Amino acid sequence: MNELPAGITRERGLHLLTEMLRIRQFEGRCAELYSAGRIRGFLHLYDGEEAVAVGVMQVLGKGDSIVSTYREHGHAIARGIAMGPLMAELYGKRTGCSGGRGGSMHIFDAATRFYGGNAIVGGGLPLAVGIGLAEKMRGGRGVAACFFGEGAAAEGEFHESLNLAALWKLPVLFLCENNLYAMGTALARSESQTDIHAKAAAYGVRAVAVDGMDVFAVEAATHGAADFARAGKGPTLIEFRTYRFRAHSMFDAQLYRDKAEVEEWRRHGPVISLTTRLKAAGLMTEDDFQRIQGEADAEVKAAVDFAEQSEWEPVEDLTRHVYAEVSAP
Amino acid sequence: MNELPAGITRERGLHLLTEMLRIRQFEGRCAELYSAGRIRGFLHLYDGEEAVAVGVMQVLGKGDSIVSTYREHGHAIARGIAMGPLMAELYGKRTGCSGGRGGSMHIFDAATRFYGGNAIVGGGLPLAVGIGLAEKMRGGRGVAACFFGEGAAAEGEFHESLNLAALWKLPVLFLCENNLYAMGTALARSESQTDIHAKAAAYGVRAVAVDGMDVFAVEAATHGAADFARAGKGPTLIEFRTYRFRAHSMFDAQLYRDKAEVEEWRRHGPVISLTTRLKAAGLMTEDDFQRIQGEADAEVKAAVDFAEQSEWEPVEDLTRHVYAEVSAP
Amino acid sequence: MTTGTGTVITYREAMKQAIREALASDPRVFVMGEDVGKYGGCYAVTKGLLDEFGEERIRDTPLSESAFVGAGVGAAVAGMRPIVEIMTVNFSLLAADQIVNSAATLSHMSGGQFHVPLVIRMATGAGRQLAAQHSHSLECWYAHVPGLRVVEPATIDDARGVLRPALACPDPVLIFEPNSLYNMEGELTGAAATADLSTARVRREGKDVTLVTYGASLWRCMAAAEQLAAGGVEAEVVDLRSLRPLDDATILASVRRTRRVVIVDEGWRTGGLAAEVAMRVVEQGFYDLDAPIGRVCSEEVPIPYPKHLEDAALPSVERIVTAVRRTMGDAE
Amino acid sequence: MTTGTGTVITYREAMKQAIREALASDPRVFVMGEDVGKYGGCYAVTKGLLDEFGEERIRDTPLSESAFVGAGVGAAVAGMRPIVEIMTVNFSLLAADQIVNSAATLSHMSGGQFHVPLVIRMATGAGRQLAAQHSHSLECWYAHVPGLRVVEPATIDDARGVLRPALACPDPVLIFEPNSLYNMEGELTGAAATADLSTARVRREGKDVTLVTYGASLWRCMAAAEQLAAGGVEAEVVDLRSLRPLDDATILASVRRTRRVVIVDEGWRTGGLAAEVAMRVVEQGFYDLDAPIGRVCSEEVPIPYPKHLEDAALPSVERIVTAVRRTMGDAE
Ligand SMILES: Cc1ncc(C[n+]2csc(CCOP(=O)(O)OP(=O)(O)O)c2C)c(N)n1
Ligand SMILES: Cc1ncc(C[n+]2csc(CCOP(=O)(O)OP(=O)(O)O)c2C)c(N)n1
Ligand SMILES: [Mg+2]
Ligand SMILES: [Mg+2]
Repeated sequence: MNELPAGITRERGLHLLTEMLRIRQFEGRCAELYSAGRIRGFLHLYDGEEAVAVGVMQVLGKGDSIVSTYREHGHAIARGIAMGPLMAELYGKRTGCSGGRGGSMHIFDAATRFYGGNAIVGGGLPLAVGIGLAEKMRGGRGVAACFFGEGAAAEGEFHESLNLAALWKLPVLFLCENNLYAMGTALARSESQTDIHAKAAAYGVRAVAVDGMDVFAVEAATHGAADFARAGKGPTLIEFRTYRFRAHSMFDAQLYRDKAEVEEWRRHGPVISLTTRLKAAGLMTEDDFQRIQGEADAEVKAAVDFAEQSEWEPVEDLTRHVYAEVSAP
Repeated sequence: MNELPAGITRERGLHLLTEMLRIRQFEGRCAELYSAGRIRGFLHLYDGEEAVAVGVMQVLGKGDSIVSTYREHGHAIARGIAMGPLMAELYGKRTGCSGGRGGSMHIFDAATRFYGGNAIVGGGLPLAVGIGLAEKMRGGRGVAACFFGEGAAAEGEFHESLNLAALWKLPVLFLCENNLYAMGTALARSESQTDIHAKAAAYGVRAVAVDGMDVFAVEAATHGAADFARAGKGPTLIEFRTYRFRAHSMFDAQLYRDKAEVEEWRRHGPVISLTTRLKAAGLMTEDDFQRIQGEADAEVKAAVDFAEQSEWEPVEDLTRHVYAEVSAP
Repeated sequence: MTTGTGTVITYREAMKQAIREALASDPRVFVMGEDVGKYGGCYAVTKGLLDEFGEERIRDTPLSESAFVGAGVGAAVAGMRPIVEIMTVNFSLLAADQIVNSAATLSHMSGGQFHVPLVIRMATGAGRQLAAQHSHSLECWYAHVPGLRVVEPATIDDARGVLRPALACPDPVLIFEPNSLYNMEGELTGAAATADLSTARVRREGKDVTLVTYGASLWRCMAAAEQLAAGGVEAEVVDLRSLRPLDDATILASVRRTRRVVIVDEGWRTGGLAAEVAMRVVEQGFYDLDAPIGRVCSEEVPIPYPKHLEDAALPSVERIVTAVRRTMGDAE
Repeated sequence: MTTGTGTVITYREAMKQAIREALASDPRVFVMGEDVGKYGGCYAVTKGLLDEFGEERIRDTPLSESAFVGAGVGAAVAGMRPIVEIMTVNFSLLAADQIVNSAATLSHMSGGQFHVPLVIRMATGAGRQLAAQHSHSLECWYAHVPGLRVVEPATIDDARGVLRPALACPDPVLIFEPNSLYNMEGELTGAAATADLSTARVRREGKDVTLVTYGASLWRCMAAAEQLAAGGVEAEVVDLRSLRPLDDATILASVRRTRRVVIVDEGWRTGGLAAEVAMRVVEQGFYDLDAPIGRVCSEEVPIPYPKHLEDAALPSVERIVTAVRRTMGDAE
């Protein structure tokens, strides 16, 4: 177990735990709602990886942009998308943050520069490069943070995107959530070089590997990458070593890994680890924990109520938003 | 100027020079025939890179396979495709080695396992992986040799193919002809990491960089790679450092490079270099050179005559070969 | 184990039996794709095959559609018989270059010296609320391309039968499997043995109107035909099965009998397969038609997530019935 | 410098003027693609622009179609106005995923929060003996996809005019440029100012038959119309210009006048755009037709290299004339 970094206050510690618990409780409820048939389609849970989303988002400001994947509830919540519209999106209601059109895999939010929710593995990387390019051409200080799994690193777009971002020194953070599996394919079955961050050398890209279960380590690494990018020095590839505790999606029987392996990882999970450390440091009591969890549950409950009570989009609107309803922005 | 390697005989030296001159003379004539309108479409010449094709082919045997690009006349000639059918293909005659259907960019020859001529940059790499896979699954000793330019190394298929070949330890030789330009784009304008062979580390692939102007160095490196592959140890990436003396294609005004740069490279060209070394070592006289060149010219002339005299395919055959005319091979 | 005629099995199981049979009977056959092994296939079609045939023949690939499809092309050209699985047609876009520029052209560009006896299987279609990036029906893209053969089994027998001729064929064959049919159960009738790569089948006879369709829409058409029959309209239902080549003869023979035709196609309307089928009817049977040709396709929208909108976007029994009634001249 | 009305320029120059104007008038516009800078563009459209606008705005990319097209999507969503050049439609297959799964869906998936004001230019078509991998006309693929707009300028005015509305449009616009037209010369008439993204144009009036076409085939149709006129048949020629959306009104208005239609399309026949245009005529004008609809398309073969075979594969003036004569009821 890592020590708490020096200088962590109670307030800071509780804030980080709160953010992680909000994600954890939200998704726990999602799994139930899926079984109950309120949420449909594909649902990919983030359980176990919360420290990554929360640690990264501490660093990103209003002017920064996020490109995510189909496993993006954690990113969305940590970024500040309200749970109500998020849950409504998972229901497919018109009050959803994507107007209900996208569902779980396609969370979008213009206000927080959350550019989706992409269900094509690797598909978001070029997008992030383009957002970084726009930022750089306009002389802004924003960075484009792009989440993807270690499975995506095998796709050609990973290669092409890192090269382009490095060549043009774009402010892009390539944030690889290495949870060791791409659906049922273990890393060593899909990569001849399993050290993902080592691949950055092929592009002269700055790279680090970080314990993705340690929210402080995540935050520190992201800080370094963001500073580097904002200084005009180009992209960083961060490999977050993490693990997904649940199935890939709701259809996965998990034939490809042992229960014992999952249990072992759970013991080092981000929530447990932070809780234990905060308590050990005397910064948090069990009461605090219960209160935070209770508040998160209440927030989730309100979100579910909001989603339940929201209206469906009328069928007459079916072909809306295929083309823009505004003139050129 | 490199020394001749120890043990090179006159016979061996003249053979290698002959092979290079056959390519050189063939293509010189192609350029003329293009201006005369006998060859049409795109024509990409190999002038300056002959040592690569010739050196590599010394190592490959009957059971090995070749996958090439649109700049493949050199590979085809060095592999042993007869000049007559090759020239007829460039004319588009039915006697061409691809039946006239393909032209300069699509040379195919089943007899020598020459799997094309591919005009999609990077498109041949997955093909070679598949050929290597077939070889391995059948327990054969053949290797799949895949030529491509340094420009192709930026494509996603390079990344995906090297990973797959390494993961499955396939007998594939990834032969990168780094001639410093992809059309008009200089290497440093397209790659953040300009050391192509260094990219192999991202896949744990064995890699070497070699002077592509030195036919002996080419041969030695290929030997090493082929032995490695035949021993079941997997692929090698060889970066051949070379240069194209002529324009990218017949439409290129070469605005992107200095004449002086070209002249400088020409002084170290593969033909001059070998000629000088053979003469210096007393293995060849100017008479020998003239004779070899004369014989190559005669072979080219015969090929042109063959092409000129060959028939066009009748228009009624237009839709042939879209689907196989045989049952399952 | 192969199941005999008369057994009731799922579409998934039918497909799996066919793959298993191919693996058992030809050492050149192997399966390659994402999660086909350890995971058992994203739609569980290949479940159990890794244990049965081992890692050499059931190959899990990295996420790299272009490379493993291209590797399939290479292995096929070099004499193997790969069955490549692309999880869904949506991801085939990442391999479109290899399919169109390599698989479809190698035979022609080489003047017939080389062939590409490759089978590519992929799931297709919407209906499971998977939203805009997971619900495409892009069969028409590939059916447009000379050099490819495209089939879409819609019945248990065809799912069981089509792999054999596909593997025997020296050309690249794309097999589209409607993901909404995997759980469908049905009886093996023995017709599997006659599955081929180029003919359509009349699935229901009728004298008043022809419904031409394929894939999951076959069952919508069958249901619509039942409804119509209750109202006195007898619809003939033609299942294309082969999308390239199209079996003009079977289509035209039916249209000549019924003189009216409605085409039902889950692809988007504009530039989809329905238009091609219609044009062939116009070219070859214009004077046999008593009414304009109708088509029922997906609405021109990336498929939305919510069920009511997804349903509204896809061809439904109701829309088919309405289109037939219009063609029959009923007031709406 | 912008050239005024009445000047004779090439199609290439018209396109370049439009790009230059866009760069000069909007700082958000930039050009990105392979060899657009130092080399001057594979078809020399962007020649000189690097010197004029510098490296920031004329960006040479590595060979990586998926990444730079996707980067174009990202930059557009983030507020820039990228003009991405894919050398030719053949290579667009490597970027098909980004075009179809990202560019075309982002607006819809985000419920209209985001837009993709991206312009993608690419050369298209055959006729230069570039063989099977460099001669595709795959406009129909993209014209099938909701969320995209597709245009193909065939005249000097349209080449000069279409970029402005394309850049002003909040949706992704694909501009197809027939590579066989780059050297075509013609006069700027001022009609460039009225180019838009959705209307067709009647390029020649005639009362006997309508030829519907687009791109390089326009000029084949114009030549065919001249030949037909000599034989007393007056063909009306409709240039689609916009392939998505299709301008049904203009097509149907012409067909209602002439009552006969032949569609000429350089794409392969099966499942091409011609079928879609035909189907719309059937749906909206069936009772106005006096004869079956004809179509003249490319033969179903990857384009072969030799000139006589390439010519035979493409729609020719002769084949158009023959098709019209057949439609007019002449014995062949
Ligand atoms: C291009 C593409 N291929 C396949 C899929 C199906 N698929 C969805 S998620 C996934 C695994 C991705 O693994 P990874 O990148 O490690 O992310 P994780 O799910 O572990 O977060 C696969 C194969 C897809 N969505 N897109
Ligand atoms: C996918 C693709 N993109 C672009 C092109 C156009 N093109 C043909 S050759 C070439 C340059 C390739 O450079 P390199 O790989 O270095 O090979 P070289 O020509 O130098 O031998 C380009 C851009 C193509 N044929 N295919
Ligand atoms: Mg993963
Ligand atoms: Mg090069």
